[in-house]
Amino acid sequence: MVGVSFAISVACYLTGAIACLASSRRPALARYICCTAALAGAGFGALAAVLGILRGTPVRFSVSSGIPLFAYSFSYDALAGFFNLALAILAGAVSIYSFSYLKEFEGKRNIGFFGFLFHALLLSLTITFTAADAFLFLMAWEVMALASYGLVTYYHEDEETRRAGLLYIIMSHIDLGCLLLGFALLSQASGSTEFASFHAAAVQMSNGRQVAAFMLFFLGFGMKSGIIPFHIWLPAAHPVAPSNISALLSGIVIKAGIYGMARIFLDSLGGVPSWAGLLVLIVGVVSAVLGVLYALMEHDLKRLLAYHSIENIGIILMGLGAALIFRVEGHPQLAAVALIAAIFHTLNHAIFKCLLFLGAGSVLHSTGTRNMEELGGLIRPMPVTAFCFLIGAVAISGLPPLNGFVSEWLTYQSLLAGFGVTGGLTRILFPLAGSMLALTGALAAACFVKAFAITFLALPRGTESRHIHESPRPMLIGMGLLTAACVALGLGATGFLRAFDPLTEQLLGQRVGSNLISGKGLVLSAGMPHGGTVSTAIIALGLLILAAPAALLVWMAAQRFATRRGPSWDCGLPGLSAENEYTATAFSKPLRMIFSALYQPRREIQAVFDVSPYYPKEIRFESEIEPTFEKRLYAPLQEFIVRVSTKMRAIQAGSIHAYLLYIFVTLILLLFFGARP
Amino acid sequence: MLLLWLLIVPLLAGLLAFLFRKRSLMELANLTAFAIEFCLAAALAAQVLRNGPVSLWNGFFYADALSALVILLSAFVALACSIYAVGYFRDDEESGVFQEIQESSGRAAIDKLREYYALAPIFICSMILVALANNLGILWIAVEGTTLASVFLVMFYGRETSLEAAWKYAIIASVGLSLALFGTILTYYSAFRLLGTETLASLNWSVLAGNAANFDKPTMRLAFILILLGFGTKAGIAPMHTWKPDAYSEAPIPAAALLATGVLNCAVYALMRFYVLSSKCLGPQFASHLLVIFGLLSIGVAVPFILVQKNFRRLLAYSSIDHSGIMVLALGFGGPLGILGMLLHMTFHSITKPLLFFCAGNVQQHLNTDLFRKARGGLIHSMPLTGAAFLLATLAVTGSPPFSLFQSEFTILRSAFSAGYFVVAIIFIGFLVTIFSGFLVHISSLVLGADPDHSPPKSCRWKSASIVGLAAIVIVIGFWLPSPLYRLIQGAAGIVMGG
Amino acid sequence: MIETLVKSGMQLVLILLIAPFLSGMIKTLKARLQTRRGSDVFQVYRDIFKLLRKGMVIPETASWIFSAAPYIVFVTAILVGLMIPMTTTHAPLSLFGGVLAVVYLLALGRFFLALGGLDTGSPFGGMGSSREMTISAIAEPAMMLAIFTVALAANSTNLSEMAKVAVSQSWKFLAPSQMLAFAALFIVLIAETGRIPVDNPDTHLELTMIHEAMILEYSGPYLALIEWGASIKQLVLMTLLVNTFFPFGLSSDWTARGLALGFLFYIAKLLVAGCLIALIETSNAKLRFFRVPELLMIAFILGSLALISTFLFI
Amino acid sequence: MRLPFFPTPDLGNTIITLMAAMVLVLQIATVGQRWLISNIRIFAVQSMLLAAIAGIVAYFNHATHIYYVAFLTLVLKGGLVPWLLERLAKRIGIRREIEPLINVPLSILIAGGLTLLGYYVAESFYHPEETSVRAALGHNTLAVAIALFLIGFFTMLNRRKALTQVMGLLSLENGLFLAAISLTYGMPLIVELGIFFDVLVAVLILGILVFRIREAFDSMDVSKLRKLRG
Repeated sequence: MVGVSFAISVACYLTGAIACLASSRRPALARYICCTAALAGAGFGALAAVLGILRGTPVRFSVSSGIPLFAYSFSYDALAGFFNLALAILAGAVSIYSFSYLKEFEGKRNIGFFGFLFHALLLSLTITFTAADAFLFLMAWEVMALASYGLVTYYHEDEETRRAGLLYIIMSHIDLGCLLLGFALLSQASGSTEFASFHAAAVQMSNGRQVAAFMLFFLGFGMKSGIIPFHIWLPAAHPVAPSNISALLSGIVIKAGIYGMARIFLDSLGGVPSWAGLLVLIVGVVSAVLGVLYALMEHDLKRLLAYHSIENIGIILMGLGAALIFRVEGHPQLAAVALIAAIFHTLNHAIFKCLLFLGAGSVLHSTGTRNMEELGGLIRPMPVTAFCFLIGAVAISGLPPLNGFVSEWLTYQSLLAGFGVTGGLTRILFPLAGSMLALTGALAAACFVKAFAITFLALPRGTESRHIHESPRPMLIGMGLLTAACVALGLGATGFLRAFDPLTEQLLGQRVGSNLISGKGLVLSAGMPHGGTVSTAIIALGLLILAAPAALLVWMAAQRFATRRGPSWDCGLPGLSAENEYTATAFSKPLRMIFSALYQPRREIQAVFDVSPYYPKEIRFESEIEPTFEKRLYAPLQEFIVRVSTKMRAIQAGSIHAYLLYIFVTLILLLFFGARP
Repeated sequence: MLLLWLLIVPLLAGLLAFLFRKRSLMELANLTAFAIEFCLAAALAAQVLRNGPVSLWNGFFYADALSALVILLSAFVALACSIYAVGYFRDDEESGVFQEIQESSGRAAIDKLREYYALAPIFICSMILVALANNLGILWIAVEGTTLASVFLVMFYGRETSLEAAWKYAIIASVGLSLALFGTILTYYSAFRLLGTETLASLNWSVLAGNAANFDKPTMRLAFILILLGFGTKAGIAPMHTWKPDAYSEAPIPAAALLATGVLNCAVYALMRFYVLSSKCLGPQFASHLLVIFGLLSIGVAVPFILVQKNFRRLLAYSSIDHSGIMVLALGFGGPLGILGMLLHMTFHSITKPLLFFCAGNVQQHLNTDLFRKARGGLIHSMPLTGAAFLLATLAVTGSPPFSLFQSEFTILRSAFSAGYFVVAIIFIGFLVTIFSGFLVHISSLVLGADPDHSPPKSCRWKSASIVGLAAIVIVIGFWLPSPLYRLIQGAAGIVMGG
Repeated sequence: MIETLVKSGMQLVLILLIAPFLSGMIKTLKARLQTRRGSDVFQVYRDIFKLLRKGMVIPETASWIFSAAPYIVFVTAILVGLMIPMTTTHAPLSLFGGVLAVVYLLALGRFFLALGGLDTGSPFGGMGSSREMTISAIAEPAMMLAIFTVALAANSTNLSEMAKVAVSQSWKFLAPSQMLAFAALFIVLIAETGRIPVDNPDTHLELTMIHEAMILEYSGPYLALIEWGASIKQLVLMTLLVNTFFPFGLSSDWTARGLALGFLFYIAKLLVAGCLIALIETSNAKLRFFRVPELLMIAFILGSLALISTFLFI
Repeated sequence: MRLPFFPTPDLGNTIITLMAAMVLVLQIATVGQRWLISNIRIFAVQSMLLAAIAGIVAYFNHATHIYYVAFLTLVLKGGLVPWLLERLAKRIGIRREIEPLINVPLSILIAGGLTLLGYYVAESFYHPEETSVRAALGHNTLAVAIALFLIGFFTMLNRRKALTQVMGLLSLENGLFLAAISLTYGMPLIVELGIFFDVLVAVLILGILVFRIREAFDSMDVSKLRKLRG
């Protein structure tokens, strides 16, 4: 049953890809095929995922490729199920959204090719999550990268887009290189490329090889997920793609790295040493904090969201790192809780990040700009989009009672538990990581106050003249679905958590679902006696119940005096306009000053005076922060490579004498050193 | 008899070109000949698969799975090139390139065409002979024959740069082949000391391979070094690679594609034959180390030139250096996986590389330049098919999944780990990634971007057919390889393994 | 079920009534310390009552977010209040949300209040929101560290569990880790409740406001809800402080005697804490905004030291 | 007859070794030679000596097919090729001196070094325990052959003019010929014929190229062919 739904879903994507390409001459048809096929694929994908998660034991099947070395073998287990579920939800929402979103491409761009890449991306993701063979995995992995590259550079006429796309595909290829080496190492040990064979072989490997394998996989998967310091492609590439694609890229494509880590570290490598888990944890902390700090300084809406992806990957890695440490320290129950935190956050982040990108897409779609400084007041023309974006913002900030809170809460609980189970100074790291998680959460909240308020609230900053309208219904339905998912996964978290039992059983041999749920199935507990408890459902209920009397109080007052609308306080100088509003740059200024050591902000103020030096005619203000990693790490590296290459070109300077000399010298050296045994 | 026909058909096509006075007749002869040739090659492959090695004239001609594979690939490339050549030279004729030649050298367009249609079949004939010759001396002669035939193809356009390229090619290749001949003589000597003149009269590989274990070892060492340098020059292994960028960028596209695949295969084929003798005589270790060093060096040398490159045809040449390096490296890693990976690589490379050349050719003919700077990007707007195929071929040639070269590179990588070359493997992957980056940066800047308002080219059915057909094959073999072909490759691997 | 509701109702009344009292008391105390007469302790009740009977002016630029914010602030504060042990070790809703829920629910209120501040379109609102979010963000790690120190000792983030453990070994507040954590949390409390030296609750001078700037455009019942909510938040945080670090007097059950005794102790502790705050407010000047991070950094370091000492001195 | 200063007991081999040494001397003389025409003539003499060696090998080993080889060498390399080259040289009007890249004394020094290398490499082929004639002969002539090859190669490196590079190539192939003849008493005839044919075609093609280069560039200096770079 799982296999059949999976196969149908794959077939939908495959035929969708081909049909889209074939119909590229007829844009409307291509759009229709693209969205319908993707929706169908997502539907069957979701069915397969649910069945696969519930089933518990893996389903295996394989197809021949003509070369016995490479078999297309699949294994659908609970881990695959969760990632496929996230994929299916996102694919469904995005394809509904795209019904309208792609309409503006008609007649301007090649929708057929878009649809081909879109389906290729979905297909490769599905296969990535189910591949049971290193070869198939790598194939799907790179197809995913190539399809995303194609989609990122969809607006290839733009120089910035092309550069971003290249950066993306090059980094992707580097990570492919790391994975290739890693898998070759494992295959050499096991004599086969089947994932199933790795476990036994990896345990036997020498210490040095285990370290090498771990580092290669961590680098490879980490680059794909955008961990710091390998993140620079992410904020470049995600914003320039069409928004429905950005939603998929940030929502699920970077999660492929998380999938890989979970699969390899927990399954194939059979557990990694404690220091490795600690490394994952620390990288997670650094990515989370720096990610959100960079997000705060952005006023490009989509770049801001892209930086938040780095942050959330960091949070996921904290959970994963904790799981790895617990496992090696002999606490599989705790490891299971931490793993659930990580995977659940993966799912949650997929949903709300997709929602936010779709919201940003709607904004871009109707206003034509991603620059928050030009937006404002959109809540009036676009109320539904604003509401959906708000829910997404609350969810991503980890605020109760939505889903982001639940997974962060689980992460906190795992981190706190870590204090008790490790020895020495490393135990301190856990609560410190927890406090950094708190910092991250609070900064994320600050950032989303900015993102939402500057974009949707108060007065428009120069977009009044444009014809701004609410998005068409399919786009709203797409966002609405994800909004509902955020709420449902938040309030109904306890109902959902039992579904993780097959997953933890498979990877860690533990079923902790029942420990996590208490109090008539409404209360989430930390999985240990006397541990913390929380209930998002009751919190939501409490908020609603308590809001009633408050509303009554206000209503009673309103009965007596009419509520008036009046201008905001303007310090007595009438004419408060959009120019007086707080800007995104201004909003983040305190943090820019506080963390100036990180940002190295540079600002420039130029005043032009007309007559008196006290009354400037105009003031130009420029401010930018230093992109530390790009400037300090990547730019010099690139420069170095280009310089060395340019120097090396002297080899081929055109002189035939030099060319003959190379052969002559080689001959003499070989005769001298090689000819005599 | 099949073996003889394999040689006669292209030779005949070459001779016929001298007789014809009309372009269409020459084209027809060429196309028919290579269509037949391909069928013959397929028939040979089938026969070898079914009945084992085929030989003729008391073992003078000899075809085992390895030869059959190389012949099949050569015939395939030849067929693809002959289809493309029709469109290519018609375009040349229309755009007035031949006119210029006529003005400068006084040779009529039809003579120029005849030059190509006569030389290319002879060139291909000698490639087939390389694979068919059992006698190592004949093998050498055939390889030298490819050089002699192709020198004229390199200077086809008669420009100053073509002459320069042809001169460098001729001199370097001749020196290289002298080394190879020296190596062949020494191989003969090392066998001679054991077997004496009588049994050895024919210098047949099939005889030598059976007795190699008892050859004189110091002589064999020296011989293999010279052979490696010699045929390595022909294969374009660094530091003997320097003729490649020049020759590839000056020759007409079909000839360049033949050089980059057919000649490369022949040279590597010759290396493999000697590798078998050497590893039987000296053990695989000696050859392995040398091959790994040279292979890695070749890939490494290609890297900076691919990263900083102004001319897209030279870019392709460096890619060819890179791939010959990969093949040599794979041979050096050895073991069942290494050899299999190497032969897979050879097969996939031969199928993929012509596509890249054809795309480059289209672009060059359309824009009348081979410099990135002058092309100004945005080709996808004026030539969507070529542009898309160019990107596809770039990805395929740089070994990116889901294209087939990835399969061979993955196999080679596994063999590297099995052979214990860990550091080499890491450097190898590092080089490959860098090459991919360089390639993609250049080609994407050529294909993508804002529309520079080039006029759209006249559509040419022959060119489009060859590109679409090749692209389709490239995509399909990325996912699925016909099992007879795989069995042929496996058989060839068995031969190189010395089984 | 019923029992929980009754208990919640009782604590709800307690919260609603005590919170303005605490604010008023600190105000009065401050006035006395500054040798002013000041208003009496019930002035805050009167203010709220008065505001609830006034009409409202809502800025023209504002959307429904502006109107939603006061409810959310008020409701989250109350809900948090129900999760915290006040007179007994067992808070009515503590099963449904531990200390993490408390922190994040308060953050939810703040989130919407900041949105409300920006919704007005006035630069003051924006400035207030920006500063409020900044300070709360950098206060967060210190707060969490301090809370973790206690939570780790109790092995739970559930506040009732923490209180039970604290009561059973009440000598522990003398432990260095608890002292350090207390100091850290106290600094955070000052920052979170907008007290001098971080913010001045009494000022409306444009450039020094934080919290007040954010709510500048609120009037009438909305302002009442916000003010009330703010005082509840203050109460909640102070309760958290005094009851986790000085748990004496907390009744372990819901008997009348225990409750009465607990209540008396609780009021006494609040009084002491209020005095402390009044003293600090009187004896310090407001810090420059960009000095606040240094103060919070101190809190963070204290929190870290607290943590380290937990495992050094156990 | 037995000459005391040669270790080989066999007359044929003695003569071969002696002649090989002469060939080597001629090769070194080419390095020092400044005139193109003399260069071509030295090559002709060298080729004739090789033909003589082939004849001796054929005579002493009763290998008839080597007579053909000897004859072909004499005609082709000793006659036809030098004649062709000389004609070409006259036709494109080269009279002037060759300008080597490295000056003559140093070139000769390097040629000496290369000869030493040849002996060094060939030493490993010397099996003193194997007292057979062939072994000793192999050792010596192989050394000479390698030296010839290397010096020929060096000449190619050292000369600017296209034609002189062709000369280098030809003398390099003489080294090969010596090896083929003296080590193994000739390759199989068909191979030898093929090789001769190839050499002839190569010389023709290179000649055409030299001619075309001269036409296109007004110079034969190949060190000026430097347009194709990078």
